Amino acid sequence: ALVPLLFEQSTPGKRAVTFPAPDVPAVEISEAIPADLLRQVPPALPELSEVEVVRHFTQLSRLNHGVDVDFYPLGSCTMKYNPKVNEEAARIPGFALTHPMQPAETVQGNLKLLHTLERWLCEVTGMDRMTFQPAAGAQGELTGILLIRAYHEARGEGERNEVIVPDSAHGTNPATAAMAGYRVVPVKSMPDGSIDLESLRQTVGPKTAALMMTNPSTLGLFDPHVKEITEIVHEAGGLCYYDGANLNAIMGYARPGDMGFDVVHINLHKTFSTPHGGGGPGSGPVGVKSHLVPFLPVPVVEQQGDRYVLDWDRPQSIGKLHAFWGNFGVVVRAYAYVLAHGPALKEVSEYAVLNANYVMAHLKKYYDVFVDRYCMHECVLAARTLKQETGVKTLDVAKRLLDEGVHPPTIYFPLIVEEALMIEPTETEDKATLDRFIDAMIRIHDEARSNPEHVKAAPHKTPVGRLDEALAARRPNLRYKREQC
Amino acid sequence: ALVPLLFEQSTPGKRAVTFPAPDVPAVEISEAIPADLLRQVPPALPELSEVEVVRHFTQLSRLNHGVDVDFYPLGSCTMKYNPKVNEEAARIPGFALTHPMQPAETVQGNLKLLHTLERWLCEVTGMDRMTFQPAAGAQGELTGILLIRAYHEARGEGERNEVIVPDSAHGTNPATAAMAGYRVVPVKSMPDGSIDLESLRQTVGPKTAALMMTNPSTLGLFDPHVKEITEIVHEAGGLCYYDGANLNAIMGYARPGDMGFDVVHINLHKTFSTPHGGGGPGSGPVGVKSHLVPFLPVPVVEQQGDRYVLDWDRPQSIGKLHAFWGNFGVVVRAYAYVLAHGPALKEVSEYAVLNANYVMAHLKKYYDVFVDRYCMHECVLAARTLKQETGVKTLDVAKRLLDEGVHPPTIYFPLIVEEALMIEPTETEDKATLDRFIDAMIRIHDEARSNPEHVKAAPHKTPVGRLDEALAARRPNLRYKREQC
Amino acid sequence: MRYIPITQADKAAMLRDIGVSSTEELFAANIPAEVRLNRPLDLPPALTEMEILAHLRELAAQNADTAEYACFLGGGAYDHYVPAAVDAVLRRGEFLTAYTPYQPEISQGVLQAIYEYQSLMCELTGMDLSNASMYDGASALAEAAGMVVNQTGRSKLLVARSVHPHYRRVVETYMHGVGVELIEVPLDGVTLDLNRLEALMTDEVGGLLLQTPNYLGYLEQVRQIEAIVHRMSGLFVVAVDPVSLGLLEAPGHYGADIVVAEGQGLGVPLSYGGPYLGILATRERFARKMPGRIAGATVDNRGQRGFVLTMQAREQHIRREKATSNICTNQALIALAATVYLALVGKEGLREVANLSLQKAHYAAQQIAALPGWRLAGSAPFFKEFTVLAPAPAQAVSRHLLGHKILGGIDAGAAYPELLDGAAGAVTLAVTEKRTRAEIDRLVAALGEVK
Amino acid sequence: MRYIPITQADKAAMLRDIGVSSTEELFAANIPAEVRLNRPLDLPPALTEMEILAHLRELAAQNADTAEYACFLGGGAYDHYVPAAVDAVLRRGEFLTAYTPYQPEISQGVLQAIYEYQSLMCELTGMDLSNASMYDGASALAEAAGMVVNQTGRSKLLVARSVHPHYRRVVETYMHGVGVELIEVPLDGVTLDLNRLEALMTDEVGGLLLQTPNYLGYLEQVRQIEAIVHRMSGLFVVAVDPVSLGLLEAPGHYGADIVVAEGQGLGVPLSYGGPYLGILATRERFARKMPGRIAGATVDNRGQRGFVLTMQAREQHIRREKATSNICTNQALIALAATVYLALVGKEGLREVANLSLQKAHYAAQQIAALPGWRLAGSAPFFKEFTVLAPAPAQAVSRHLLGHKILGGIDAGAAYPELLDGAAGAVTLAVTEKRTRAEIDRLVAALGEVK
Repeated sequence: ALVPLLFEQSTPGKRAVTFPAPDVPAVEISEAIPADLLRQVPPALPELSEVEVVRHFTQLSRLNHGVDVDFYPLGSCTMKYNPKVNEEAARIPGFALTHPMQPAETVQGNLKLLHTLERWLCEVTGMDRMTFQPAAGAQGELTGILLIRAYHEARGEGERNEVIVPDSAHGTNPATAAMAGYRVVPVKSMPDGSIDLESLRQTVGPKTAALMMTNPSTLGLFDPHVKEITEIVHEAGGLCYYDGANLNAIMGYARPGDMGFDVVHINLHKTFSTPHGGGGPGSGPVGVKSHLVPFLPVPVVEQQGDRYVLDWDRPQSIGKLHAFWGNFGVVVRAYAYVLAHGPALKEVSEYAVLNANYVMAHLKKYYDVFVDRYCMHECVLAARTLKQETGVKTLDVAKRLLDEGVHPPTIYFPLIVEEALMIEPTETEDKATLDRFIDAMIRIHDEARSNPEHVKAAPHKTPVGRLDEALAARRPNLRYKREQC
Repeated sequence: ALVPLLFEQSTPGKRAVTFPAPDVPAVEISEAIPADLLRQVPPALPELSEVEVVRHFTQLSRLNHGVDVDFYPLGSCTMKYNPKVNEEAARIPGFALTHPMQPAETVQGNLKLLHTLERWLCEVTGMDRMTFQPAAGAQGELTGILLIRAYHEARGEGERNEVIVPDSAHGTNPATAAMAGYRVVPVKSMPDGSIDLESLRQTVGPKTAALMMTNPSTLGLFDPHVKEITEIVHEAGGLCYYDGANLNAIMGYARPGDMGFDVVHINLHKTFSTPHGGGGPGSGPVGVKSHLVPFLPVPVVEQQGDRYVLDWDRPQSIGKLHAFWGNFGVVVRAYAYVLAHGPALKEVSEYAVLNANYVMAHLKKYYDVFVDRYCMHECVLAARTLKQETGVKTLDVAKRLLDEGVHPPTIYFPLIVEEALMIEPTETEDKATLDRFIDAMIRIHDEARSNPEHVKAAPHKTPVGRLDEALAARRPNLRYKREQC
Repeated sequence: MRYIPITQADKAAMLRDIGVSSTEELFAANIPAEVRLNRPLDLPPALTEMEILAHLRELAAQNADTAEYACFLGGGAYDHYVPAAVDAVLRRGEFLTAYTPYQPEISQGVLQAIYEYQSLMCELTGMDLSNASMYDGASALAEAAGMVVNQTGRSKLLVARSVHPHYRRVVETYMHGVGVELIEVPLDGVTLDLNRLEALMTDEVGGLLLQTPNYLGYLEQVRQIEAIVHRMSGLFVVAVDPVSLGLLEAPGHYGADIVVAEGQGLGVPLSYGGPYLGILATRERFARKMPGRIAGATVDNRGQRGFVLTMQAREQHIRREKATSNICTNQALIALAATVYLALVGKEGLREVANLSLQKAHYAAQQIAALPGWRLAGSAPFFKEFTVLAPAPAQAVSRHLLGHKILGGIDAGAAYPELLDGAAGAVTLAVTEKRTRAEIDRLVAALGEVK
Repeated sequence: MRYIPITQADKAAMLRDIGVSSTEELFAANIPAEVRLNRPLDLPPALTEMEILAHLRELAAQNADTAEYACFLGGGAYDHYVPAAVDAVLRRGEFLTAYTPYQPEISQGVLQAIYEYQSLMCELTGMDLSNASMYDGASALAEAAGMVVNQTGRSKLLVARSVHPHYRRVVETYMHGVGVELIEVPLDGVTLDLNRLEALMTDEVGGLLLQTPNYLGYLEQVRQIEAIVHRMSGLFVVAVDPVSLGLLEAPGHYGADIVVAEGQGLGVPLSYGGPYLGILATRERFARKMPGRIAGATVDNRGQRGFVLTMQAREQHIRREKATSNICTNQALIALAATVYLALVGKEGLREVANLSLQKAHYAAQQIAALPGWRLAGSAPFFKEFTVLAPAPAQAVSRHLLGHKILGGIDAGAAYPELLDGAAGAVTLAVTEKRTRAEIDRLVAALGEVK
C-alpha cells in the first residue's frame, strides 16, 4: 500500500484531540439512557495521534491531482482556478459561525448576501427569481423539474407526463426527469449536437411537460435554433429547462432567459469558481421566470425596506430540497467571485471560448473533429481514426496524458461521439499551459504510431498503474474490515 | 527544470493581485518626489497570474520534505510535530493584526501573554527573568554573551576577554563569542563528550568571561560533572552560559538554573514545537538569574497591579536585539504548546529520551557507537567501520535514506565523531515509525555490503539526484539574470 | 481580467492560430443575433481582492455569530468543536481543487479518503456499506425513502411526525413527483405513538422513516418500532445524529435497513446551514439500489493496492433515466472533513464528545426544569437536546436570550402545537461539549427572567 | 500525552528492547541526583485544544487590532494588504514544517524558493546578491555594520540620527562587544545634516548607515550623501522600505554598497512586531563577507538543474569563530511570504501599492497641515509616512484617536526633541494603500478636535 489505511495505522490507546473533563455535576449515563439504547460495543474508530493523522492526509493529498497542481481540462466540469481569497471569505467568522436556525434579525448579513447574489445571477441568466437550496447541479435539475410539475399541476395539466431530453445530454437530465416521476422521451441530435427540429416537432404534444436542454450542448456548440426550439415547446404547452452546466460559455453574450427558457440551474462550483472539493460540495441555484415564482422552495429571502426576511408563507411552493438554505459557504465564495469581475464576467466567457478554440485549432489535424466549426468553451475531439490505425484508444491517450502531469479530458462523452475526448480548458489557463497540453497530445498521437504498446501500457509515472476496475466490480471491497488487513 | 523559475514563467502584462484606483485627489509623483530619487526602470519583478503563482508554489512544495510528510530525525534540530491548533492561535486577528507601536493599554492581551510565558519558561529552566527579543537561538546566544559582558563591565572586570567553548559545541557558540568581541578558548571534550575537568581547571582564570555549554552535549549525553564545571567557572569569576539546543531532553527532570548556569537560551522552534518554516522564523528567548536582570534588553514587560507595561527605563540594559519585541507570532505558538501540556511537559522529555534510546538499542549492532551508554534525546552513531569495510560513507547512508522517504539524521556532526550520524527522533514519533527507520538503516547497512555501488549512487527515487555542490561553489549562480534563461 | 492569465499579446497570437481576427467572430459563428445580449451585464463594478474582503467583513459584521454568542441552537445543526487539523487538511489544494476521481491513477488521495469515510460510516452506524456522501441529512432521508419504494415496490411510506419538520418537507418534495403517499405517524408525548404506528403499518406500506434522537431531542423506542415495521416486511429507515453514536446503540444493531444522518457534527462548521454532509449506509443486499458514488479497493497492474469508483452501473452517467438517483457532485470535501474529524477524535474521543454533550444537556435541563414556570415537555430519555415548556412564547424567549448574548430557543410549539399543553411556548435547546457550565448557568439565569 | 504517540504497550516493548525497566533508569544513568528536579513543574494544568483556543481568543480580545481600528501607525511596520494566496502557500506543510535544506534532494521546494527570493531582492534593490534572510530590518543593519568594519578594517562608523531609533539601538548593541565606535550624524530639519556628515566622514570612518525614507518618513539626499561617503572610501549602507522601491530609485543605482530592509511590508502580517524579515543585499565583491545562508543553482547527476546551499565557508557551522556571523536559523518562511507576495503583485502591483500609499499619505498630510495649530515638521519629500507638529503632546493625540477607533500618532518628539520647535508634540503618521479616503477624513476630523 502506498499509504496504509487509517485503520491499519491504528494502535489501541493512541489519542489526538481530547476534550475537557465535565464541569457539571455528573449524570449516570445508565440513568439517563435506557440500557437497550446504549451502545454495547463502541464503534471501532481508529486510534491515532495528531501527527499520524496529519501525515496520513498530507501523504494522501500528495497522491492527488488538483487544479492547484496543474492543468485539469476535464470537459463539462469547468475546472477553473479557485481564488484563494474566496477561501478566506467563506471562513470569516461572521459567516462560518452562524447557525441556520438563528432569527432573521441576527443574520441580516447572510440574508443580504443571498438576496444580492440572487439579483446578480438573475441578471446573468435573464431570470426573475432564484433559489439557493439545491446543493449541486443535479439537485438543481430536480428542483427545476419539480417546479415545472407544480406549474402544470396548478394549471390542471397534471397529465403532462413526458420530459424531452436530447440524446447528447448529461446523464443527470434523464435521471432527474425520472426522479420527478416523468417519462423520459429522447430526442435525437443532429451530428453537430443541435436538436433536430423536425424530430422535436413530432415529439412535443399534450403529454409534454418540459424539454431539458444544455446550450451550448455537450459538443461545445451553441444550438442556433434555440429560440425556435423553446417556441415549439411552449406552443405545445411545455416549459423549457436550461441545464447551466455550460454557462461558462455565454456569460454576457446570451442569457437563457432571453432564449425562452423558463427555468435554469447554475453550477456555482463550475461557472462561479467554487472549489470542486474532490466531488463537492457544489451549489446548484435555480432561477425561474415570474410564472414559476409561486412554486419556489420555501423559504424565499425577501427584502422589506432595508431588512431581509425568510418568507415561509408560500402555499404553492414545491416544498424544500435541503434541510436549511443550501450550501451557504459555497454561495459566499460565488458572491466574492462575482464581485471580483463585475460586468467583466463577460471576459470569463470570452477567454473560455478563446482557449477552447485555440486547443481545437492545434489538435484537429491529429484527432478527429466531427463538426468542423468554431466551438464554444469546450471542444470535442475523438481518437477514432487513431484507434483504427494504431489500436490506441481514447482511454490509452488519457492514461498517457497522466504521465505528463496533466489531468486528461473527459473521455467517452458525449455518448454520441465515438472515442470522444471532451476538452474544456477554461479561461484560467494561459497560452503556455495550453501549448504544453497541445504538445503532449501531439506527442502521444505520434507515439501511438511509433510505439503503441507503450501508450497502451500507460501510465508509467503515476504512483499507481492502471487499476483493475473489473476486479473492483466483481469482488466489491467497499469498506475496511478487521480481518482484511 | 522540475519547476521553471518565477522569472522564466513571467509574461509581460500578466497580473494576479490588483489594487483599487486612488480615492483621493491625485498628487503628481514628480511634484512629490525629486526626479533623482525616482526609479527610472521599475524592478523586473515577474508578471504572473494568481493561478500560476499558486501552482508554482504548490509544485515546489511537493518537491519538499517536512515533518508533516514523514519522519525527520535531524539531530540537534528537534524536528517534532507542529500542532495545527497553534497555527490557528497565531492567526487570531487580535494577535496577528496588532501593530508593535500600539500604546500598551491597547495590547494588554499581548503583554499578558508575554509576561505569563516568561514566568512559565523561567520555571522550566530555573531562571529569574527572560527576554523574548532574540529571533533565533544564535541571536539568543549573542544576547546572553552580551549580558555576561555587561555584567563584567559593570563590575569593572572588563578585562575578562575569553569565552571557553568545548570542541563538541555547535558552530554558533564560538561564532557568537567572536561576535561579542571575545577570544574563543576551546576546551577539549572527553570521548563521551563531557568536559575534561582538568583541562577546564587549567583553562579558567582572570581572563575568563564565560563558559558556553550544551547539556546534554552534542553527543546526546548529559555531563555528570556539570555542577562541578559551573563551580569551577564561577570560582574563576566567570559566568556560565547554557545553550538550550538540547533542552528537549531534560524538561521537568533538571533545570539549567539548578546546574549553576547564569544565562540560558531556549529554542522555541525546537523544544516548544513552533514550525521550523524551512529555516525559520525561530525564537530564542534568553533567561537569566537575578544578578543579570539589570542588563536585559529593553523594553521589559512588567506587571503593575493587573496592568502590563513596557519598561524602557533600564540604564544598565545591553540595548536591543530586535526592532520590536521579537518573533511574537512564534511566541504565541509556544504559549499554546505549554498550555497543552502543563506539568506533563516532563513527558515530552521522557519520551524523547525513550525514543532515542530505542533507536540506539537497535542500531548499535550495525553502526559504531563510541560511548556505549544510555543516551538522552538523541544518539550519535557513526559509519566509520562501514566505510572502512565497504567504502560506503555516512553521506551515502544519508542519501540512500532519502529513497525511503525519511529525512536523514544530521551527518558529520559533532565534529569530534568521525563519520557521525546524529539521530534525534523526538517524542512525537511512534514506535512503528521508529521501526521503519531502524529497518531502513539496517537494510542500508546490509546493502552496503551486498551492493555498495548502489548505495553510493543514491538517491535513486528523489526528484533530483545528487547535486554538484562543488560546481555551485566554484561558479556561483546566486540569482536569476535575464540572460541566463 | 481577474484570474485570466491570457495577455493581449497571447490573445493576438491565439486568434491568429485559430484564424479569426477577434473572439467576437467565434461567438458570432455560434450564437444567433436574436438571442445575443447587446448590453453590458448590469452588475456592480469589479472590486479588488482587498475591497472584496473589506466588503464581506462588513456584511458578516451584520450577523451575530457563535464566537460572540453562546449557542444553544440545535435542530439539526450543532455547535460542536472542530479541531484545527481538520481545516488544515481541507485547505490542501490537492483535495480542495480536485473533482470526482474519474482518473484513479492520479486520484488515490481522494479515493482512499472516500474508502476510509465509507468504512468509518459503517463502523459508526453498524451497517454493511456506505456511499461516498449525499447533500445533507434531509436529502439523504429522501433518497432513502426512494430506495424503500424501489426495493419494496410499495408506494406508501410512514413518516414519524417526530422527524425534523424540514426533513419531512424535503421527503415530501422528493416523493411528490413519483406519487408516493406519505402517512404521518403522530406523537404520543414527545416520541412516536407506537399504537398508531402499529395500526398504520400495513403490508401496503413500504416502511417507516424515523429519527432518533428526534427533532425534539428525545430517543425513540427503536427496538419496539423495529419489530412493528419488520413484522409487515417494511423497511426501517433511521435518521440519527452521528455524534450520539459514541454512546447510543448503532442502528445496524437494532435492525435498521437504511441509516441516514446529517454529518455536520463531525467536524463541519455551522456555516449558516451548509455545506453539510448527508450520510447514507445500508445493508449489503440493498447495495444495487443505493444512490451515490462508491469507492472500492482493487489492485493495479504493478500489484499494488489501489482504489477506484465502483458499482457505477447504478449511476446516472451510465444508467441515465434508470439510475438509482440523479446525484453526481456530492459533498466529498465535507466527507473528508468527517473522516479527518473521526480520525482525530478516535474511538475514545467520540465517546467523550457524546458524554460531555449528554452531561451538560442534562445539567441544563435539570436547572431549567427547576425554574418556576418552566418544565420539560416530556419524560422520555434524551441525548444533547431537549424541549421545555415556557411561560412565554418561544419568540419572546429567543429575543430575551439575544439580549444576553445567547442564541437559543427553537420554537417547538410552532411545529408541534399539540405539545404546548397550555404553556405559552415550547422551546428546544441543544447543548454541546463546547458549552461551559458558566454559559449554561447564564442561560438558566436569563430564562429565569422570562415571564 | 499531548502529541506523543507512544502507547503504554509500545513503551513497555521499547523499554524491554532497550533493556531497562523504566525511563527513569535512562535519566538516572545520565543526570546526577544533585541537579535533578525533585518536584513537578509548577505550570498551569494542561488544557485541551478547545480550551486553549477559547483562552487565547479571550486574551486576544484584550487587544485593539487593525481589523477594528484604522491603523495609521508606521515606524518600521506597516498595515499593507496581504493577499490571501500568501498564507495559502505558507500553510503548506512541506514549507511550514521543513528546516534548513541540508539535504537538497528532498528540499528543492525550499531551495528554489530561496533562490527566487534572492533574485527578487536583487531586482528590488539593484544589488548583485542577497542572502536568504536575516531576522529583521534592525539586525540586518547591525550585521551590515559588522560587514563594513570587517571589510574596511576601520572601527568607526557613522550612523544617521534619522535612522529608526530602535535600529540604532540594535546596531549599538551588536557593535558594543567588538569595540566599534558609532558616531551620530545629526539632523538638519527632518533629514541628515550634510555639512555635519562631510565633517565627520574622515578616512578613519568605515562608512555611513543611512535610512531612507528615514524614521520620520522623509527621503534623504542619497546622491549627495553617497558622494561624501565614497570620497573617503567609506562604505555606504542604506536601509530602505522595500515597498518604496516600486517608485523610488534602487539603492544599487545610486551607489549603495550594502542595502538592508525590513521586509514586513511584503506580505507579512503586523503580528505585534514579528516574525518579520531582514533583507540584506550587497555587491559581488563583498560576497565572502556576507552573513547568512545563500542558495545557488547547480546541476544534479542526471543533468537537471537544481539548487543547493552554497558559499557555506562563511558560516558558523563551518568556520566557527571565524564566521561572518553566528546566524543559523533565519526567517525562511517569511522570506517565502515575501517571494509569494512579490510574485502575486508583480511589477505593476508593487508600483500600484507604492503609488497608492504615496497618494493617500500626501492627501492626509495636506489635510492635516491645513488644520489650525497643525503643520508639517519639514518640507523634505516623503513617501508614505510623515511627521506633523501638533498643538498637544503626542500621547494626548494618540489617546484621542483611540477614542475614534484610530491607531496613530507615534511620538516623534520623544526621540527627536529638537524637532518640536515650540510645538506641544510631534507625531509621525503612516498611510498605506489600505486606508480609504473616508478613514483619512475621519483621522483628520479627529485630529482637528485636538486642542
